[in-house]
Amino acid sequence: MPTIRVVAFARLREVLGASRQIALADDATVRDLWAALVETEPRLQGLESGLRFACNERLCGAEQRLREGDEVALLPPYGGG
Amino acid sequence: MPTIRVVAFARLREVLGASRQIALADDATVRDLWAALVETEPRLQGLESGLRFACNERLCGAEQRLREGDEVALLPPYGGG
Amino acid sequence: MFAIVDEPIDPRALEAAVRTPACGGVVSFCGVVRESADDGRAVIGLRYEAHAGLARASFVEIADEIQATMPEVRLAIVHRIGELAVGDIAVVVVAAAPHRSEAFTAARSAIDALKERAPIWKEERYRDGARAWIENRCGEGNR
Amino acid sequence: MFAIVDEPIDPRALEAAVRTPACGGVVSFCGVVRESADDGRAVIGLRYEAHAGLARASFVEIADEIQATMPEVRLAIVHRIGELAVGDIAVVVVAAAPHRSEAFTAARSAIDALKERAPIWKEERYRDGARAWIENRCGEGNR
Repeated sequence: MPTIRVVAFARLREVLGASRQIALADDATVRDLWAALVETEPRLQGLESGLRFACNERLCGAEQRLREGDEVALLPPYGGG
Repeated sequence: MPTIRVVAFARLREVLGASRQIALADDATVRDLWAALVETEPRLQGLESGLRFACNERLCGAEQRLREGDEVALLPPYGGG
Repeated sequence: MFAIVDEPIDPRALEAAVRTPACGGVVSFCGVVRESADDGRAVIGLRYEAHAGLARASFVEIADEIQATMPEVRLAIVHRIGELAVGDIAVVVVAAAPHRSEAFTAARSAIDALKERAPIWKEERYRDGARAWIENRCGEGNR
Repeated sequence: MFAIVDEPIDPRALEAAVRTPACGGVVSFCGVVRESADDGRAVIGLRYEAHAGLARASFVEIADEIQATMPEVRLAIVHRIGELAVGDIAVVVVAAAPHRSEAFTAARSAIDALKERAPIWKEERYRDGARAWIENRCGEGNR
Protein backbone atom coordinates (compact mmCIF):
# COMPACT_ATOMS: atom_id res chain seq x y z
CA MET A 1 0.00 0.00 0.00
CA PRO A 2 2.09 2.92 -1.25
CA THR A 3 1.51 6.29 0.38
CA ILE A 4 1.22 9.15 -2.09
CA ARG A 5 1.46 12.84 -1.41
CA VAL A 6 -1.18 14.88 -3.24
CA VAL A 7 -0.73 18.61 -3.89
CA ALA A 8 -3.68 20.57 -5.21
CA PHE A 9 -4.11 24.00 -6.74
CA ALA A 10 -6.81 26.63 -7.27
CA ARG A 11 -10.35 25.20 -7.08
CA LEU A 12 -9.01 21.79 -6.09
CA ARG A 13 -6.99 23.26 -3.26
CA GLU A 14 -10.17 24.79 -1.91
CA VAL A 15 -11.60 21.28 -1.63
CA LEU A 16 -8.55 19.22 -0.73
CA GLY A 17 -6.28 21.68 1.03
CA ALA A 18 -2.81 22.41 -0.28
CA SER A 19 -1.50 18.93 0.33
CA ARG A 20 -2.52 15.58 1.84
CA GLN A 21 -1.32 11.97 2.07
CA ILE A 22 -3.30 9.08 0.67
CA ALA A 23 -2.66 5.32 0.79
CA LEU A 24 -3.44 3.40 -2.41
CA ALA A 25 -3.43 -0.23 -3.53
CA ASP A 26 -0.21 -1.57 -5.03
CA ASP A 27 0.03 -0.80 -8.75
CA ALA A 28 -2.48 2.05 -8.43
CA THR A 29 -2.44 4.63 -11.20
CA VAL A 30 -3.07 8.36 -11.18
CA ARG A 31 -6.60 7.57 -12.35
CA ASP A 32 -7.10 5.37 -9.29
CA LEU A 33 -5.79 8.15 -7.10
CA TRP A 34 -8.32 10.59 -8.56
CA ALA A 35 -11.14 8.07 -8.09
CA ALA A 36 -10.12 7.59 -4.47
CA LEU A 37 -10.09 11.33 -3.90
CA VAL A 38 -13.52 11.79 -5.48
CA GLU A 39 -14.83 9.05 -3.22
CA THR A 40 -13.61 10.92 -0.14
CA GLU A 41 -14.58 14.37 -1.45
CA PRO A 42 -17.68 14.22 -3.64
CA ARG A 43 -17.31 17.96 -4.36
CA LEU A 44 -14.45 17.01 -6.72
CA GLN A 45 -16.93 15.39 -9.09
CA GLY A 46 -17.52 18.35 -11.37
CA LEU A 47 -13.86 19.38 -11.40
CA GLU A 48 -12.43 16.77 -13.73
CA SER A 49 -12.79 18.74 -16.93
CA GLY A 50 -9.47 19.98 -18.25
CA LEU A 51 -7.62 18.49 -15.28
CA ARG A 52 -3.92 17.66 -15.78
CA PHE A 53 -1.59 15.68 -13.52
CA ALA A 54 2.09 15.78 -12.68
CA CYS A 55 4.08 13.16 -10.82
CA ASN A 56 7.28 14.26 -9.09
CA GLU A 57 7.32 17.58 -10.94
CA ARG A 58 6.71 16.14 -14.42
CA LEU A 59 3.44 16.14 -16.31
CA CYS A 60 2.05 12.63 -16.61
CA GLY A 61 -0.96 10.76 -17.95
CA ALA A 62 -3.74 9.21 -15.89
CA GLU A 63 -2.30 5.73 -16.52
CA GLN A 64 0.97 6.54 -14.76
CA ARG A 65 1.66 3.95 -11.99
CA LEU A 66 2.44 5.30 -8.56
CA ARG A 67 5.07 4.23 -6.04
CA GLU A 68 5.68 4.84 -2.40
CA GLY A 69 6.68 8.44 -1.81
CA ASP A 70 5.50 9.81 -5.17
CA GLU A 71 4.10 13.32 -5.19
CA VAL A 72 1.14 13.89 -7.49
CA ALA A 73 0.07 17.41 -8.43
CA LEU A 74 -3.53 18.07 -9.48
CA LEU A 75 -3.57 20.85 -12.07
CA PRO A 76 -6.94 22.36 -13.02
CA PRO A 77 -7.18 24.45 -16.21
CA TYR A 78 -4.57 27.20 -16.26
CA GLY A 79 -5.22 30.91 -15.88
CA GLY A 80 -1.81 32.56 -15.85
CA GLY A 81 -0.72 35.64 -17.74
CA MET B 1 12.01 87.51 -56.63
CA PRO B 2 10.88 85.68 -53.49
CA THR B 3 13.54 84.71 -50.98
CA ILE B 4 13.20 81.15 -49.73
CA ARG B 5 14.81 79.58 -46.68
CA VAL B 6 16.22 76.12 -47.37
CA VAL B 7 16.88 73.66 -44.55
CA ALA B 8 18.79 70.48 -45.33
CA PHE B 9 19.37 67.20 -43.51
CA ALA B 10 21.86 64.34 -43.43
CA ARG B 11 23.84 64.01 -46.68
CA LEU B 12 22.31 67.19 -48.04
CA ARG B 13 23.26 69.14 -44.95
CA GLU B 14 26.86 68.09 -45.50
CA VAL B 15 26.73 69.80 -48.90
CA LEU B 16 24.45 72.77 -48.24
CA GLY B 17 24.89 73.43 -44.54
CA ALA B 18 21.96 73.33 -42.16
CA SER B 19 20.19 76.28 -43.71
CA ARG B 20 20.59 78.93 -46.39
CA GLN B 21 18.60 81.59 -48.19
CA ILE B 22 18.02 81.54 -51.90
CA ALA B 23 16.29 84.03 -54.20
CA LEU B 24 14.11 82.57 -56.94
CA ALA B 25 12.06 83.84 -59.86
CA ASP B 26 8.41 84.71 -59.21
CA ASP B 27 6.19 81.63 -59.47
CA ALA B 28 9.13 79.31 -58.92
CA THR B 29 8.30 75.79 -57.76
CA VAL B 30 10.11 73.42 -55.41
CA ARG B 31 11.50 71.73 -58.53
CA ASP B 32 12.97 75.07 -59.65
CA LEU B 33 14.47 75.54 -56.20
CA TRP B 34 16.17 72.15 -56.41
CA ALA B 35 17.48 72.91 -59.91
CA ALA B 36 18.90 76.21 -58.68
CA LEU B 37 20.61 74.47 -55.78
CA VAL B 38 22.13 71.81 -58.05
CA GLU B 39 23.44 74.55 -60.28
CA THR B 40 25.25 76.16 -57.32
CA GLU B 41 26.34 72.86 -55.78
CA PRO B 42 27.02 70.21 -58.44
CA ARG B 43 27.68 67.65 -55.66
CA LEU B 44 23.90 67.53 -55.17
CA GLN B 45 23.48 65.83 -58.53
CA GLY B 46 23.53 62.22 -57.32
CA LEU B 47 21.40 62.93 -54.26
CA GLU B 48 17.99 63.26 -55.87
CA SER B 49 16.95 59.66 -55.50
CA GLY B 50 14.29 59.20 -52.83
CA LEU B 51 14.35 62.91 -51.98
CA ARG B 52 11.21 64.37 -50.37
CA PHE B 53 10.29 67.99 -49.75
CA ALA B 54 8.37 69.89 -47.13
CA CYS B 55 7.18 73.48 -47.30
CA ASN B 56 6.49 75.28 -44.02
CA GLU B 57 6.52 72.02 -42.06
CA ARG B 58 4.23 70.08 -44.39
CA LEU B 59 5.28 67.51 -46.96
CA CYS B 60 4.75 68.83 -50.48
CA GLY B 61 5.26 67.85 -54.09
CA ALA B 62 7.89 69.22 -56.46
CA GLU B 63 5.24 71.31 -58.24
CA GLN B 64 4.41 73.31 -55.12
CA ARG B 65 4.73 77.06 -55.83
CA LEU B 66 6.88 79.08 -53.46
CA ARG B 67 6.27 82.48 -51.93
CA GLU B 68 8.37 85.04 -50.14
CA GLY B 69 9.39 83.72 -46.71
CA ASP B 70 8.57 80.06 -47.35
CA GLU B 71 10.80 77.51 -45.69
CA VAL B 72 11.58 74.44 -47.76
CA ALA B 73 13.02 71.32 -46.10
CA LEU B 74 15.05 68.86 -48.19
CA LEU B 75 14.48 65.35 -46.85
CA PRO B 76 16.74 62.56 -48.13
CA PRO B 77 15.65 58.92 -47.58
CA TYR B 78 14.85 58.24 -43.94
CA GLY B 79 16.88 56.12 -41.56
CA GLY B 80 15.18 56.44 -38.18
CA GLY B 81 14.37 53.69 -35.73
CA MET C 1 15.55 35.11 -16.12
CA PHE C 2 12.84 32.45 -15.69
CA ALA C 3 11.07 32.67 -12.39
CA ILE C 4 7.94 32.65 -10.28
CA VAL C 5 8.22 35.46 -7.75
CA ASP C 6 6.05 36.78 -4.93
CA GLU C 7 7.30 40.36 -5.12
CA PRO C 8 6.91 43.15 -7.69
CA ILE C 9 8.69 42.47 -10.99
CA ASP C 10 11.18 45.00 -12.33
CA PRO C 11 10.97 44.85 -16.14
CA ARG C 12 14.10 47.01 -16.52
CA ALA C 13 16.19 44.51 -14.58
CA LEU C 14 14.99 41.75 -16.90
CA GLU C 15 15.79 43.82 -19.96
CA ALA C 16 19.28 44.47 -18.63
CA ALA C 17 19.70 40.73 -18.01
CA VAL C 18 18.80 39.65 -21.54
CA ARG C 19 20.35 42.44 -23.61
CA THR C 20 23.73 42.10 -25.21
CA PRO C 21 25.60 44.54 -27.49
CA ALA C 22 24.41 42.44 -30.43
CA CYS C 23 20.75 43.28 -29.70
CA GLY C 24 19.11 46.02 -31.73
CA GLY C 25 15.53 45.39 -30.64
CA VAL C 26 14.09 44.72 -27.20
CA VAL C 27 10.37 43.97 -26.81
CA SER C 28 8.85 43.83 -23.35
CA PHE C 29 5.36 42.65 -22.60
CA CYS C 30 3.84 43.48 -19.22
CA GLY C 31 0.57 41.84 -18.27
CA VAL C 32 -1.17 44.17 -15.85
CA VAL C 33 -4.17 43.73 -13.55
CA ARG C 34 -7.02 45.69 -15.04
CA GLU C 35 -10.05 47.19 -13.42
CA SER C 36 -12.65 45.16 -15.22
CA ALA C 37 -13.13 41.50 -16.03
CA ASP C 38 -13.91 40.22 -19.52
CA ASP C 39 -17.58 40.20 -18.54
CA GLY C 40 -17.34 43.83 -17.41
CA ARG C 41 -17.46 43.25 -13.65
CA ALA C 42 -15.43 45.64 -11.52
CA VAL C 43 -12.22 43.95 -10.33
CA ILE C 44 -10.45 45.05 -7.16
CA GLY C 45 -7.58 42.60 -7.42
CA LEU C 46 -6.32 39.16 -8.35
CA ARG C 47 -4.68 36.31 -6.59
CA TYR C 48 -2.29 34.06 -8.53
CA GLU C 49 -1.18 30.59 -7.54
CA ALA C 50 1.43 28.50 -9.35
CA HIS C 51 3.09 25.14 -9.27
CA ALA C 52 6.42 26.91 -9.01
CA GLY C 53 8.64 24.07 -10.18
CA LEU C 54 6.53 23.10 -13.17
CA ALA C 55 5.80 26.70 -14.08
CA ARG C 56 9.46 27.63 -14.14
CA ALA C 57 10.21 24.50 -16.18
CA SER C 58 7.50 25.50 -18.66
CA PHE C 59 9.12 28.94 -19.06
CA VAL C 60 12.49 27.35 -19.84
CA GLU C 61 10.84 24.95 -22.28
CA ILE C 62 8.98 27.78 -24.04
CA ALA C 63 12.23 29.75 -24.39
CA ASP C 64 14.09 26.70 -25.69
CA GLU C 65 11.45 26.10 -28.33
CA ILE C 66 11.56 29.71 -29.48
CA GLN C 67 15.35 29.70 -29.61
CA ALA C 68 15.27 26.51 -31.66
CA THR C 69 13.81 28.54 -34.54
CA MET C 70 15.38 31.93 -33.65
CA PRO C 71 18.75 31.18 -32.07
CA GLU C 72 19.71 34.83 -31.70
CA VAL C 73 16.73 35.65 -29.48
CA ARG C 74 17.28 36.01 -25.75
CA LEU C 75 14.31 35.73 -23.41
CA ALA C 76 13.22 36.40 -19.85
CA ILE C 77 9.88 35.22 -18.45
CA VAL C 78 8.78 36.06 -14.92
CA HIS C 79 5.33 35.65 -13.35
CA ARG C 80 4.28 37.04 -10.01
CA ILE C 81 2.05 35.12 -7.60
CA GLY C 82 0.06 36.14 -4.53
CA GLU C 83 -2.26 39.10 -4.11
CA LEU C 84 -2.15 41.79 -6.79
CA ALA C 85 -4.04 45.08 -7.04
CA VAL C 86 -5.31 46.85 -10.15
CA GLY C 87 -2.27 48.26 -11.99
CA ASP C 88 0.18 45.70 -10.61
CA ILE C 89 2.32 43.81 -13.11
CA ALA C 90 1.46 40.09 -13.08
CA VAL C 91 3.80 38.85 -15.78
CA VAL C 92 6.71 40.17 -17.81
CA VAL C 93 8.19 38.71 -20.99
CA VAL C 94 11.29 40.32 -22.48
CA ALA C 95 12.71 39.31 -25.85
CA ALA C 96 15.91 40.82 -27.21
CA ALA C 97 17.30 40.13 -30.68
CA PRO C 98 19.51 41.69 -33.31
CA HIS C 99 16.40 42.82 -35.26
CA ARG C 100 12.95 43.86 -34.15
CA SER C 101 10.99 41.27 -36.06
CA GLU C 102 12.41 38.35 -34.08
CA ALA C 103 12.01 40.25 -30.81
CA PHE C 104 8.30 40.91 -31.47
CA THR C 105 7.63 37.36 -32.65
CA ALA C 106 9.44 35.81 -29.71
CA ALA C 107 7.73 37.96 -27.08
CA ARG C 108 4.31 37.28 -28.53
CA SER C 109 4.94 33.53 -28.85
CA ALA C 110 6.23 33.34 -25.30
CA ILE C 111 3.23 35.00 -23.66
CA ASP C 112 0.79 33.00 -25.80
CA ALA C 113 2.54 29.76 -24.85
CA LEU C 114 2.67 30.75 -21.18
CA LYS C 115 -1.09 31.24 -21.10
CA GLU C 116 -1.58 27.80 -22.58
CA ARG C 117 1.09 25.78 -20.86
CA ALA C 118 2.19 27.29 -17.55
CA PRO C 119 0.52 25.82 -14.44
CA ILE C 120 -0.59 29.13 -12.98
CA TRP C 121 -4.05 30.01 -11.71
CA LYS C 122 -5.85 33.30 -11.36
CA GLU C 123 -8.63 34.19 -8.97
CA GLU C 124 -10.45 37.41 -9.74
CA ARG C 125 -11.84 39.40 -6.84
CA TYR C 126 -14.74 41.68 -7.55
CA ARG C 127 -15.93 44.87 -5.97
CA ASP C 128 -19.15 43.15 -4.86
CA GLY C 129 -17.15 40.69 -2.72
CA ALA C 130 -17.44 37.72 -5.07
CA ARG C 131 -14.42 35.87 -6.43
CA ALA C 132 -13.90 33.40 -9.26
CA TRP C 133 -11.13 31.25 -10.77
CA ILE C 134 -10.59 32.35 -14.35
CA GLU C 135 -9.43 29.85 -16.95
CA ASN C 136 -7.56 30.85 -20.08
CA ARG C 137 -9.68 29.88 -23.01
CA CYS C 138 -7.87 27.33 -25.16
CA GLY C 139 -6.46 28.45 -28.48
CA GLU C 140 -7.44 31.96 -27.58
CA GLY C 141 -4.27 33.40 -29.06
CA ASN C 142 -5.81 36.73 -29.87
CA ARG C 143 -6.74 38.15 -26.49
CA MET D 1 4.10 61.09 -25.40
CA PHE D 2 5.21 61.98 -28.96
CA ALA D 3 8.59 63.60 -29.05
CA ILE D 4 12.05 64.01 -30.50
CA VAL D 5 14.50 64.34 -27.61
CA ASP D 6 18.23 64.83 -27.27
CA GLU D 7 18.56 63.08 -23.92
CA PRO D 8 18.22 59.44 -22.79
CA ILE D 9 14.69 58.07 -23.04
CA ASP D 10 13.06 56.53 -19.97
CA PRO D 11 10.75 53.76 -21.21
CA ARG D 12 9.18 53.37 -17.76
CA ALA D 13 8.05 56.98 -17.75
CA LEU D 14 6.39 56.47 -21.14
CA GLU D 15 4.67 53.33 -19.92
CA ALA D 16 3.37 55.20 -16.89
CA ALA D 17 2.11 57.97 -19.18
CA VAL D 18 0.09 55.71 -21.47
CA ARG D 19 -1.24 53.17 -19.01
CA THR D 20 -4.71 53.41 -17.53
CA PRO D 21 -6.54 51.04 -15.17
CA ALA D 22 -8.35 49.66 -18.24
CA CYS D 23 -5.07 48.37 -19.74
CA GLY D 24 -4.21 44.71 -19.28
CA GLY D 25 -1.32 44.57 -21.74
CA VAL D 26 1.59 46.93 -22.24
CA VAL D 27 4.09 46.30 -25.02
CA SER D 28 7.28 48.35 -25.18
CA PHE D 29 9.71 48.30 -28.05
CA CYS D 30 13.19 49.73 -27.53
CA GLY D 31 15.43 50.18 -30.55
CA VAL D 32 18.99 49.96 -29.30
CA VAL D 33 22.33 50.82 -30.91
CA ARG D 34 24.06 47.55 -31.67
CA GLU D 35 27.70 46.76 -32.05
CA SER D 36 27.61 45.67 -35.67
CA ALA D 37 26.09 47.03 -38.86
CA ASP D 38 23.95 44.95 -41.20
CA ASP D 39 27.06 44.31 -43.28
CA GLY D 40 28.92 43.12 -40.17
CA ARG D 41 31.17 46.17 -39.72
CA ALA D 42 32.01 47.06 -36.11
CA VAL D 43 29.96 50.09 -35.02
CA ILE D 44 31.15 52.42 -32.26
CA GLY D 45 28.12 54.69 -32.29
CA LEU D 46 25.42 56.46 -34.24
CA ARG D 47 24.36 59.99 -34.83
CA TYR D 48 20.68 60.74 -35.48
CA GLU D 49 19.27 63.88 -37.05
CA ALA D 50 15.59 64.71 -37.38
CA HIS D 51 13.26 67.32 -38.78
CA ALA D 52 11.80 67.68 -35.31
CA GLY D 53 8.52 69.30 -36.29
CA LEU D 54 7.70 66.92 -39.12
CA ALA D 55 8.95 63.91 -37.19
CA ARG D 56 6.76 64.63 -34.22
CA ALA D 57 3.80 65.25 -36.56
CA SER D 58 4.47 61.86 -38.18
CA PHE D 59 4.36 60.17 -34.76
CA VAL D 60 0.98 61.76 -34.00
CA GLU D 61 -0.32 60.76 -37.42
CA ILE D 62 0.89 57.17 -36.99
CA ALA D 63 -0.84 56.94 -33.60
CA ASP D 64 -4.04 58.46 -34.99
CA GLU D 65 -4.12 55.90 -37.78
CA ILE D 66 -3.61 53.01 -35.38
CA GLN D 67 -6.29 54.30 -33.03
CA ALA D 68 -8.70 54.62 -35.94
CA THR D 69 -8.78 50.82 -36.14
CA MET D 70 -8.04 50.07 -32.45
CA PRO D 71 -9.62 52.90 -30.43
CA GLU D 72 -8.70 51.42 -27.06
CA VAL D 73 -4.98 51.47 -27.77
CA ARG D 74 -2.87 54.20 -26.19
CA LEU D 75 0.56 54.99 -27.67
CA ALA D 76 3.78 56.78 -26.93
CA ILE D 77 6.52 57.26 -29.53
CA VAL D 78 9.81 58.95 -28.69
CA HIS D 79 13.00 59.09 -30.77
CA ARG D 80 16.33 60.34 -29.54
CA ILE D 81 18.70 62.39 -31.71
CA GLY D 82 22.35 63.33 -31.41
CA GLU D 83 25.29 61.07 -30.61
CA LEU D 84 24.51 57.59 -29.28
CA ALA D 85 26.84 54.82 -28.15
CA VAL D 86 26.40 51.07 -28.46
CA GLY D 87 23.67 50.01 -26.02
CA ASP D 88 21.93 53.39 -25.97
CA ILE D 89 18.20 53.44 -26.65
CA ALA D 90 17.44 55.30 -29.88
CA VAL D 91 13.68 54.90 -30.03
CA VAL D 92 10.89 53.72 -27.75
CA VAL D 93 7.35 52.79 -28.73
CA VAL D 94 4.88 51.90 -25.98
CA ALA D 95 1.41 50.54 -26.69
CA ALA D 96 -1.09 49.84 -23.92
CA ALA D 97 -4.47 48.21 -24.46
CA PRO D 98 -7.08 46.20 -22.61
CA HIS D 99 -5.76 43.00 -24.25
CA ARG D 100 -2.32 41.94 -25.38
CA SER D 101 -3.14 41.32 -29.01
CA GLU D 102 -3.92 44.97 -29.73
CA ALA D 103 -0.90 46.11 -27.75
CA PHE D 104 1.45 43.91 -29.77
CA THR D 105 -0.11 44.84 -33.10
CA ALA D 106 -0.07 48.55 -32.32
CA ALA D 107 3.54 48.61 -31.14
CA ARG D 108 4.73 46.69 -34.18
CA SER D 109 2.72 48.84 -36.60
CA ALA D 110 4.01 52.02 -35.00
CA ILE D 111 7.71 51.16 -35.26
CA ASP D 112 7.29 49.87 -38.82
CA ALA D 113 5.51 53.08 -39.83
CA LEU D 114 8.09 55.23 -38.06
CA LYS D 115 10.89 53.63 -40.07
CA GLU D 116 9.05 54.35 -43.27
CA ARG D 117 7.57 57.76 -42.58
CA ALA D 118 9.45 59.71 -39.93
CA PRO D 119 12.00 62.23 -41.25
CA ILE D 120 14.90 60.97 -39.16
CA TRP D 121 18.39 60.15 -40.37
CA LYS D 122 21.05 57.83 -39.02
CA GLU D 123 24.78 58.05 -39.51
CA GLU D 124 26.72 54.95 -38.51
CA ARG D 125 30.23 55.41 -37.18
CA TYR D 126 32.59 52.51 -37.56
CA ARG D 127 35.56 51.38 -35.56
CA ASP D 128 37.83 52.01 -38.55
CA GLY D 129 36.92 55.71 -38.50
CA ALA D 130 34.56 55.62 -41.48
CA ARG D 131 30.96 56.79 -41.28
CA ALA D 132 27.90 56.37 -43.48
CA TRP D 133 24.29 57.52 -43.69
CA ILE D 134 22.05 54.46 -43.48
CA GLU D 135 18.70 54.44 -45.27
CA ASN D 136 15.80 52.25 -44.18
CA ARG D 137 15.04 49.91 -47.01
CA CYS D 138 11.52 50.46 -48.26
CA GLY D 139 8.87 47.92 -47.40
CA GLU D 140 11.39 46.17 -45.23
CA GLY D 141 8.84 45.44 -42.54
CA ASN D 142 10.61 42.37 -41.30
CA ARG D 143 13.92 43.65 -40.03
